[in-house]
Amino acid sequence: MVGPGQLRSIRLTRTAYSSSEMMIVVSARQLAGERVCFVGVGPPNIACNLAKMTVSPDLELVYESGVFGSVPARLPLSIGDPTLVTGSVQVTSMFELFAYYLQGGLIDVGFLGASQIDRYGNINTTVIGDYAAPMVRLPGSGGACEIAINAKKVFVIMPQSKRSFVDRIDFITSPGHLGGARPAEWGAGPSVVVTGLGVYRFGAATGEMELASLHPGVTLEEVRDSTGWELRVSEDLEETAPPSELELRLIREELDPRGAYTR
Amino acid sequence: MVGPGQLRSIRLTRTAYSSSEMMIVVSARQLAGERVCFVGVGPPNIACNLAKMTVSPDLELVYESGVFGSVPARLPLSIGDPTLVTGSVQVTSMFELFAYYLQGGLIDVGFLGASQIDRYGNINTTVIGDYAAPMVRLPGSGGACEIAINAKKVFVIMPQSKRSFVDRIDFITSPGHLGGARPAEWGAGPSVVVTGLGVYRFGAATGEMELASLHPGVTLEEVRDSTGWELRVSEDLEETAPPSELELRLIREELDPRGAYTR
Amino acid sequence: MRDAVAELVRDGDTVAIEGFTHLICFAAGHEIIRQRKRDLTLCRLTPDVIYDQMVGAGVASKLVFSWLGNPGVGSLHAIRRRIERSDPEPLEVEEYSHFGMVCRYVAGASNLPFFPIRSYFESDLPQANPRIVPVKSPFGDGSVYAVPPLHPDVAVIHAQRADPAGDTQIWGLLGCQKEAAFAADRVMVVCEELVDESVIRRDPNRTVVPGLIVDAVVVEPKACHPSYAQGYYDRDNRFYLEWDTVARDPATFHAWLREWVFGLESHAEYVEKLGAERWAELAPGEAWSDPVNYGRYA
Amino acid sequence: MRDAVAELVRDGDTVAIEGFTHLICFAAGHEIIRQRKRDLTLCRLTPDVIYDQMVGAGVASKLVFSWLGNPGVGSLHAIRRRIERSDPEPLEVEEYSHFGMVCRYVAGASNLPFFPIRSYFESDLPQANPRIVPVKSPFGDGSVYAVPPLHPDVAVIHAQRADPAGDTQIWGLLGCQKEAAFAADRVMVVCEELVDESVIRRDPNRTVVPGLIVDAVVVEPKACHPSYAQGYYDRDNRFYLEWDTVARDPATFHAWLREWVFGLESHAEYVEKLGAERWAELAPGEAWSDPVNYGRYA
Repeated sequence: MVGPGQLRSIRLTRTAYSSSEMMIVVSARQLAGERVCFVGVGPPNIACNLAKMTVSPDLELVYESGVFGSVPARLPLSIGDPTLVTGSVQVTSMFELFAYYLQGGLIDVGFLGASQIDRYGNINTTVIGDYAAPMVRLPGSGGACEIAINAKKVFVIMPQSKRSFVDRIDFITSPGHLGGARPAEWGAGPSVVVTGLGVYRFGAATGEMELASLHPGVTLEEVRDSTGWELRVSEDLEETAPPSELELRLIREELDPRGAYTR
Repeated sequence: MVGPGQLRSIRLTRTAYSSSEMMIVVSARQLAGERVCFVGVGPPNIACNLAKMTVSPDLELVYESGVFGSVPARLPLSIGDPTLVTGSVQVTSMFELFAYYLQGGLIDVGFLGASQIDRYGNINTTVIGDYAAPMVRLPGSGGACEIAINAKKVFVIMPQSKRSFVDRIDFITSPGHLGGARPAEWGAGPSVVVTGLGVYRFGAATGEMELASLHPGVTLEEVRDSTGWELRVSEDLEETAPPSELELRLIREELDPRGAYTR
Repeated sequence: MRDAVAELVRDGDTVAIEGFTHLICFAAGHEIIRQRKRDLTLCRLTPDVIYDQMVGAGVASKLVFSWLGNPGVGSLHAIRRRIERSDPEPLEVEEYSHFGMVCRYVAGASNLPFFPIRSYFESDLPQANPRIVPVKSPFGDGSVYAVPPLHPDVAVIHAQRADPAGDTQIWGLLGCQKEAAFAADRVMVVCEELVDESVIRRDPNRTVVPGLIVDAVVVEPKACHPSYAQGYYDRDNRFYLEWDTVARDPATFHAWLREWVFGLESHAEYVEKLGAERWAELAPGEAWSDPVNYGRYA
Repeated sequence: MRDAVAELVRDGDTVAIEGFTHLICFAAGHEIIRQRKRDLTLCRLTPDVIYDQMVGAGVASKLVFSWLGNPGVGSLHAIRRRIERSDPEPLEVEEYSHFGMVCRYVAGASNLPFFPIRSYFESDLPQANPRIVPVKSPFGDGSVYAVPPLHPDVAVIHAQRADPAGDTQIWGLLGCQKEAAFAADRVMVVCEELVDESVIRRDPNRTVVPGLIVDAVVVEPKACHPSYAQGYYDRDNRFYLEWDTVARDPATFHAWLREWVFGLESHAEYVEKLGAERWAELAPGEAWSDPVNYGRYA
């Protein structure tokens, strides 16, 4: 069994899959029908490229480093890998990328990671502990704060545990549904959270996270034990469909053959 | 005789020169010791290029159309002539040109023309008459308003008459020395006005225009008859040195062989 | 061109045909006249001869601009007649400086409510245009001016080349085409050459506008005459000079429109009518850039 | 490099070595360490491994940034030691988001007192950094946030090529090098190749920084390792991975500095020490852009 919140993988049989693979596959499926995605490196990158190969062939990828229309010839190991540039459609300054693409409203989906998230999808990637004297200094916002505000939707991919799904985050780096509502001129905010245990959506009226589906083999109890607040559960709770043979083959043979992000 | 304020030329002998040629030559001489010049097309362009060939070989030209380091292979007939681009050092967007070069403080001298000017060097290029119902609709600011504020110095080249040198201009397009002083964070404002009759400078304390030199053959009376206010005259009033043979040869043979701006 | 204009430009729209001296899409303006669009608000830093033609032809009720003239020649007479004498009808104007207009496009493209700029102090422009207002620095170090965002309904951008998806490359003067395109709701790209996507992808740093924001791509060579396309044809200075005479008299102005716009079906006919000799005069020589290596990272 | 750093970088300066993943001038950072500069304020969107080295080496007292990490790997341990445990001394931090940092450079380059941005709403960043403040739109349509201009004393920009006057061309990721250079008082350009002015002039649209604002040009091939120069060499991902181990322990960190910085006279020695085999692994293939015609207009 893959423990809650852990990205470590385990291979039982030919069709077994790692927690990361599950997260990537689920994220890719959420991209069905989306057009323009602001993408970071790592699992979101693999998810976006998997979506292009499966549910969303017309998906356009915008990299925060200033690249639009990449056709990477290898798995990019950083957000600014040169393989993202060669053969792309446009390379632009970071000012223009953030101002015209992101703040200008062209981004349908932005992916964010999180060290801590609360029930309203507010995200902390700045510090654990007090800002002035942190126990752990995390990377900070990068582009996350502006993605959270300006992308039309936000997808969150993160490991889940009582330390990451918390009642009160230590620092709001990127606002989610605040106390339950967002200003009209912002994007719609977090719409999906994908963890190693399940998939979460947000109540339209409440802005509060609800468990929408459990990954195969995960129990509701495990999820509750890995959540730092009284979790709402959807009335239509489903079981996540496991990765298909095709999805796994594409990840393992094409998108991450060395398993840099998926093992 | 060339009448006051007129750009029409007359050729008497081999060394005779037009009013425009006089204005260009005088403007070029003012550029001695200057480094970076924001230049419009027409007489200022010829003056700048003449200065590069004579008093100011290291002068750098910045064209408002977005070109730095032009080496025009022919006289450009518009500010955006393609001959300004081919072989230049940098072509940049207009945003970056105005923001980084001009507003950023890199421009030592900006050239302005004027339909009306007052004693403080405030300039009108917008309307003659009332703004809402103008007798004559002039071109407007273009880049003049920001040049007037952000260039370190401003040189004005214009024809002189009682209609252009006025006590009160109909519209302030580009601020000069206002009522006599400028905010410290602006450039120093107009420093020289060159007309067909003479050269004017501004009193350091008063910000008011003073006649500094009379072109050859022009009388003080003529100048006063062509000025709409009680003109101050420098105690050191000089006679402008006439164009040299070299200056005229460069203008006529190299810079404007068809006489587009100088006849 | 006909279909693109019919579909993208609607009566009452705010339209920006941008290009600073370079790449001004006259053919799009002519098609708008030919289709007798009405009540347009025309935006441009420099209402060039094309806007004189459009305003004189009656397609516009308002002009948003920063410098009104026939560059290097003088006045735009048809526009002046409407402003000075309401002849044949009034023309509303909204006026900025060049940098003010550029910043309006930047603010529009960036979804900003205003853009700060160090211009306009002690000028009469803010009195003439109440949309130019002071804004205090929140850091307590004085005021600057603010201009509002400009969001054209349609931007028309001409380029040397584009691919079928609308990925567009320009070299030479860039003006504020990128900013205008990103600020607009609908974008029409007109190009000298339609190229394969692989041409664009071999030099992504040269891409000015991505197909993502482009609604129509029209292949229309020589569409900028009498303006120019760097490396393709020269500016036709003779036309600019002659326009001064044509536009001075409403009779010759409308005769010109009848002959060169209404009398023709398309820009291809205009190109043919102008004649091979004129085009030969406007042909530039060659001055090629060097290729650069992007590297193959596989 | 030695002379340029000695002359342009002074103790107490605010220094920006920019480049987003691409064209990060490690060689300049190493020379600053070698010359034992002190009390620097280091600015960068992404304090990469180079700032971990500089901060750990003790040249800096303050960091201005937006994302602190070893991209694609994890943490910057030397910086974290100073922030979390003041080990061996405290490090002041001033923190923005990426777009906030970019806008600070734009404001600095444009001589604006502030830059408006639609970020930071409901985030704790403005509480953590009092220089991020709300600003009301003067058009009455709500508030945005403002960031203050950033004016580095020195900006270090690496480029594929420059001419002796400092006219500089870059392709591939552009980051915010242009903005940082125009915002800075002094600019140091480091390039892979020094080219004749005519190479620059054959493609003026590719020029990012004009010699006008450049104070020193240093020719230093491979100066970006383990970062990369598009078309010249690849990113050395192995180095980034290994750095995680090196930097975790102060002992191995300082041993690395002794071996690779203090133990060497110049970047040329670093290149040699790294070895031909490693460089061969990092050599990219070829992917050339097409030349474009600017036209000869005489």
